[in-house]
Amino acid sequence: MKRVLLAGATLLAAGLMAGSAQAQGTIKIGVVLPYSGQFADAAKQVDEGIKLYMKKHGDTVAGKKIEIIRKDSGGIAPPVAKRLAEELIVRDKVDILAGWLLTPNSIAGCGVSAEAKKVMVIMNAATSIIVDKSPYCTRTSFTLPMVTTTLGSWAAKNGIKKAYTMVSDFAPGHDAEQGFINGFKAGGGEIVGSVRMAVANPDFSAYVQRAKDINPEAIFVFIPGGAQPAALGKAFAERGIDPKKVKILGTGEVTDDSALKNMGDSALGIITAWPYDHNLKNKMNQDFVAAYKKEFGGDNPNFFSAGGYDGMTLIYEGLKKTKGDADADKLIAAMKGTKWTSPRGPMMIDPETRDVVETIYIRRVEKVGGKLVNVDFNKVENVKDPIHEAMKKK
Amino acid sequence: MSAPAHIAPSKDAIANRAIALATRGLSMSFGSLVVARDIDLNLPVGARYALIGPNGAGKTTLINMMTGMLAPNSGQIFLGDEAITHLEPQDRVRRGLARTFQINTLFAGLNPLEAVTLAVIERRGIAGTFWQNIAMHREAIEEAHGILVKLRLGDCCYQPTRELPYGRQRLLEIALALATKPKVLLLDEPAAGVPQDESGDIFEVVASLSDDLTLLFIEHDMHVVFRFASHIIVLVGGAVFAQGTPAEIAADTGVREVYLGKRKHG
Amino acid sequence: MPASAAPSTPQQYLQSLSRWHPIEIAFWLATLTPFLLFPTYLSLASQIAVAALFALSLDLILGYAGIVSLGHAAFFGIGAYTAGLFSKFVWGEPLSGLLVATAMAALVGYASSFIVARFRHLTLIMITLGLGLLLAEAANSAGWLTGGSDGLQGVDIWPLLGLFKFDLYGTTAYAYSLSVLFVVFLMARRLINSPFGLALRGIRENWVRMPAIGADSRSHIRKVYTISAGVAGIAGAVIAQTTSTVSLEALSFERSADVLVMLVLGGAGRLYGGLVGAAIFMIARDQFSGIAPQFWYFWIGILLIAVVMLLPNGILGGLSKILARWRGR
Amino acid sequence: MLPPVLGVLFDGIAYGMLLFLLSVGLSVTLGLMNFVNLAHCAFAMLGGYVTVTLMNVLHWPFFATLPLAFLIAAAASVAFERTLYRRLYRASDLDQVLLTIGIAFVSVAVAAWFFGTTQQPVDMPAYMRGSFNVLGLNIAAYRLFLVGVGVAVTVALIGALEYTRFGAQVRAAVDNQRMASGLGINVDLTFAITFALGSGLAGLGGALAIEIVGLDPNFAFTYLVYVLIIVSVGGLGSIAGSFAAACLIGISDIAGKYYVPELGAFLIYLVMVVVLMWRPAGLFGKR
Repeated sequence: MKRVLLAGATLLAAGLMAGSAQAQGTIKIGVVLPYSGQFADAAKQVDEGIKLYMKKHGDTVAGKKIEIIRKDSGGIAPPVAKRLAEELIVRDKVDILAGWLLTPNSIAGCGVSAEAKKVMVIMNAATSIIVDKSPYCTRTSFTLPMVTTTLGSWAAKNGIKKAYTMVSDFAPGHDAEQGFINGFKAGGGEIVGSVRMAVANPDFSAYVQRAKDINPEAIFVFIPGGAQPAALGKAFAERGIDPKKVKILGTGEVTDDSALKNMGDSALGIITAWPYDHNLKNKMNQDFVAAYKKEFGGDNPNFFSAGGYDGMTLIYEGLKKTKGDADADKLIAAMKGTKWTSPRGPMMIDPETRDVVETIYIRRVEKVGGKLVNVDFNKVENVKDPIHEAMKKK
Repeated sequence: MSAPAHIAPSKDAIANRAIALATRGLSMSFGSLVVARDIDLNLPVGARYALIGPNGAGKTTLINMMTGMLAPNSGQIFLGDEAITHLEPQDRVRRGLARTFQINTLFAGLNPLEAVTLAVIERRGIAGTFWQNIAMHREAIEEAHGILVKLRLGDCCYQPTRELPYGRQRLLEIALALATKPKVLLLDEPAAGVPQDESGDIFEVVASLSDDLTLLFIEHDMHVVFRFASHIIVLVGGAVFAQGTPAEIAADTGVREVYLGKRKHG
Repeated sequence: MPASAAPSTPQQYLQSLSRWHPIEIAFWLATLTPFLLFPTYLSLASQIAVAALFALSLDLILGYAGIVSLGHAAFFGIGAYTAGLFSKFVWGEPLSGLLVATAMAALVGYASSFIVARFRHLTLIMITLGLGLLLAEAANSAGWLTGGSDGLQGVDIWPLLGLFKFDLYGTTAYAYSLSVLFVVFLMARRLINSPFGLALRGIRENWVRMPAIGADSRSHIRKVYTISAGVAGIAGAVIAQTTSTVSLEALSFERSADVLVMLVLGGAGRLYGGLVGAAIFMIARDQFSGIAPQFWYFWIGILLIAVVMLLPNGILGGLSKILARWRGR
Repeated sequence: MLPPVLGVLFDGIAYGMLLFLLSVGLSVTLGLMNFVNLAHCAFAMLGGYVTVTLMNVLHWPFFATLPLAFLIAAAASVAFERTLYRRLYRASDLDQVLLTIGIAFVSVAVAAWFFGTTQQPVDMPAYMRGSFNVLGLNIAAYRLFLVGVGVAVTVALIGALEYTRFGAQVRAAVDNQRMASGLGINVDLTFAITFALGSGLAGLGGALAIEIVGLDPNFAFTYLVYVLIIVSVGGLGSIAGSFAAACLIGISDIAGKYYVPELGAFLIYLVMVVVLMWRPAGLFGKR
């Protein structure tokens, strides 16, 4: 046992030395993501967004060298995420915390950000309340209610009167459901039924059959990305629910590239709201997509990559304003109100809430050049998080 | 075969002694195989009974029923005056009915001192004590050690059970049962598998047990049976075929024909 | 070992079995070294201590009574949620929260022990697994209480003893978890060397013989299961208090499986098995994932395979066998 | 018109068959050989990747890949059996758990290394994607196919293990190795073949499962719990038991989600716990 401890000790000591050898002109960014486990793929894409930005814009900003230190939180594990954040600060002496894919981990990270006074940039986690947990926390992804409330009011405005909702039975699902219902009802729509589906759920046939029995005009769905969207899409096709007749509304995970590949033509006609797609027709995005594909072996970037890319944009822009000073109070002040143009369009950090303000696109799955793509046909600009907006009014 | 046994129990021998263990109409079958047929037995206090019979006669099954490891289909079991038919095995042990096993059923990773101490503390009702070191319970430990010394296991009582010679393990079987302070002890072939020259040692130990202890043992070696038993019960096909003193059994032609004549067991 | 001790009476012999070995003292002294040598690793050390505590609780039932559970996270989670909710709704004083959490986990452990004591082998494993998963699903459904999958919000832990804040460096956290671990370890050690501990070893060594010596194994199992659940609850409460976070992950199957792996890795049925296993597993994981965040699974897998092949019965089991052989030569 | 409950039954059985095909191999290795193989789903994952690779790289049709998914998983398992597993046949369950969890960990990392962490696409033939209408019931083509394969595998396995010489040899070798080798049975070979059979079936199950549940490196762990549920509820070593358990679990899961979605997540575990408390050895278990 002793020997093992000693061996461990030498290893650890080596790590310590590396940590303390810090150059003066360096700004360290600690990235916490679930690089292994169930969410590994998403983490990889956020990480690629970060890498691509640094490749394009270099690793120095405002005279400081940017160094990234990556930590694996391995799935939903707030104690681990919190410990990693603490270690990044006390051992690696990072100046900024970034990454953050999962809500519970992000909330744990916020505790560290607030206590250590370090800016924390959320590049994906989409629960509204996270940014309230630390005065130094900001976000470059989106919030679920931004997307689903927008979709709900769009649906009500565009002739859909009655809708059925299907969401995964966990907190993000509940947020998505509530957001959609709020937007839809505010526009005069009526909810004819709702179901919350088990989170660990390989087979959707029973839920889809239930929806089909009600035969609604439209079905709103929210499920986590990964294996489930394809399974759900197939279940729709199998049950003979044709998106061209019954409108299927969802968030972007449902028609993510890998999901579309698995669903095949059965996905045609699904309508989703989302802040980003590789198919967006602006010059900046086309360059971004081309560079991404070149760099990472042919796959298209998605909203994870965009979150990572824009997170780095925000950090660079903030540091430019503070002239390389990463002091949390100065940096977060500089980030507030920052506007920039991203592959997904114009972006801003709301000076009041530190949350992101952006365009939400309404897209439909269509076949373009033999491939299934999300074609945007409508958009709502300057969308703010509706939960924070409601809180402001109170 | 519900006919009365060939020889009635010699009533005068047991009439004036209390009954330690009795069964009434004990019957059991596995499907169509009848393993116990209407067994009535009376074991007087302090008796030394041998239970004999050909393989498959239901001897071990009878012990299993008496100790509660098998449930009879019908019939009753009495320990002294108390009906114990529906008690859990451990509750029968606590009332004074102990057994040993034909195939060693020991605590391989414990040493004899630990194993016998375990049985002693269970009997004393202190086995649930988790806040005191076991060494605090000196009386229990010395009692266990005393049993081991008595059974000639004193010199190997710190050696893990799995490393003990086979004959010693058979003695440990008995030591574990004795540690429960039984009134009635059922020994299932105590010398099974022990070379013949050593099996005498085991029965010497058995014979030296207190006179108050009622014994029932299964044994195939007729020399041993006739030497140590005060009474013999012959079980055939799950039923009591005969019972009586060794002399009576030896003289019985029925037993000779059915059992002794046909099978000589070594 | 027994022969070399040459005790004069059986009582002294049994006493000698529970004597402190110099290696044990060295082990506990070594647990203090992070304070001096690795001050930036205290958060990790604290979480190792919690994992060790959890593994110790599993060892009580698995290693000493032979009850394999794949749902032990249920009690870890109950401890964590109770401690978190206590801090949210009553007050944030950690020691009282720890006691309440322990009692709650032990209470649920006692209730479920009536089911657990009836089964053995695969059936038992699957029933513990099933009960654990049911509880995890229930916690997800009861979002009004638990915060669902976002985790419990509003956990607020006061400074320890009113003096020591749970800080970024993890100094207080490690001091707290290590003290709790040590106290619980002392109690577990006493339990193992008690009459009850002997009865548990009896159950592990021979389930069939126990009733024949008058032992009611089921009541022993109910008791140890309750104790083990309480200890798991302590572990859960400590992680909740030291990190101020509680989430569904505390109840997850992964946590149950991880603790089993840690215990078996270290060596089940040995007091230090869970401690050593937890330390090696967590340090290895931390180091491997530092090298390759995406592929540390590979190296952990290789580590497990190598240990099974080279050191059967866990690291401690294998080492003691090798040591015995080496001494015998 | 048939009542919708029949549709629920059909979907339940089809889902059950998916679980059955994933788990029947474990029933063989755990039930017959008493080997706790928690890497079972790693072999299923291997089968899945074989199918995906053959389809996407070499453009094989889906059905042609299935035999290879079986064979390659079986072959790989023999390599493991010869080098690692066989040394632990007599070790404790816990050591077997540690070894096989280790192998599963390694398999996850290796799969992520070679295939990346993304979901693997499969392009099913169009006629497998749709469904047809039987008297008002919606019967999905692929599900019907799954039921067919499930029944065929059950019949073939029961036939092979209970009515052939090989089956008798397996049982003899498991009951008493020494006696079996005394009778001239090659115990080593029998074990290797049994193991290959179990893992091959896992590979086949993995390949068939992709269309419904998808495939990523985490597959080796994601379905482990389901597989253990089927095997324990069915009873160790009983093929018919696994089949019955899979139907029971599948139907109760689908029916639960359809009729009482609030209980959707609980039902599978609830059914397992209740069945095991009622019959601790499982539906068809002997011990």
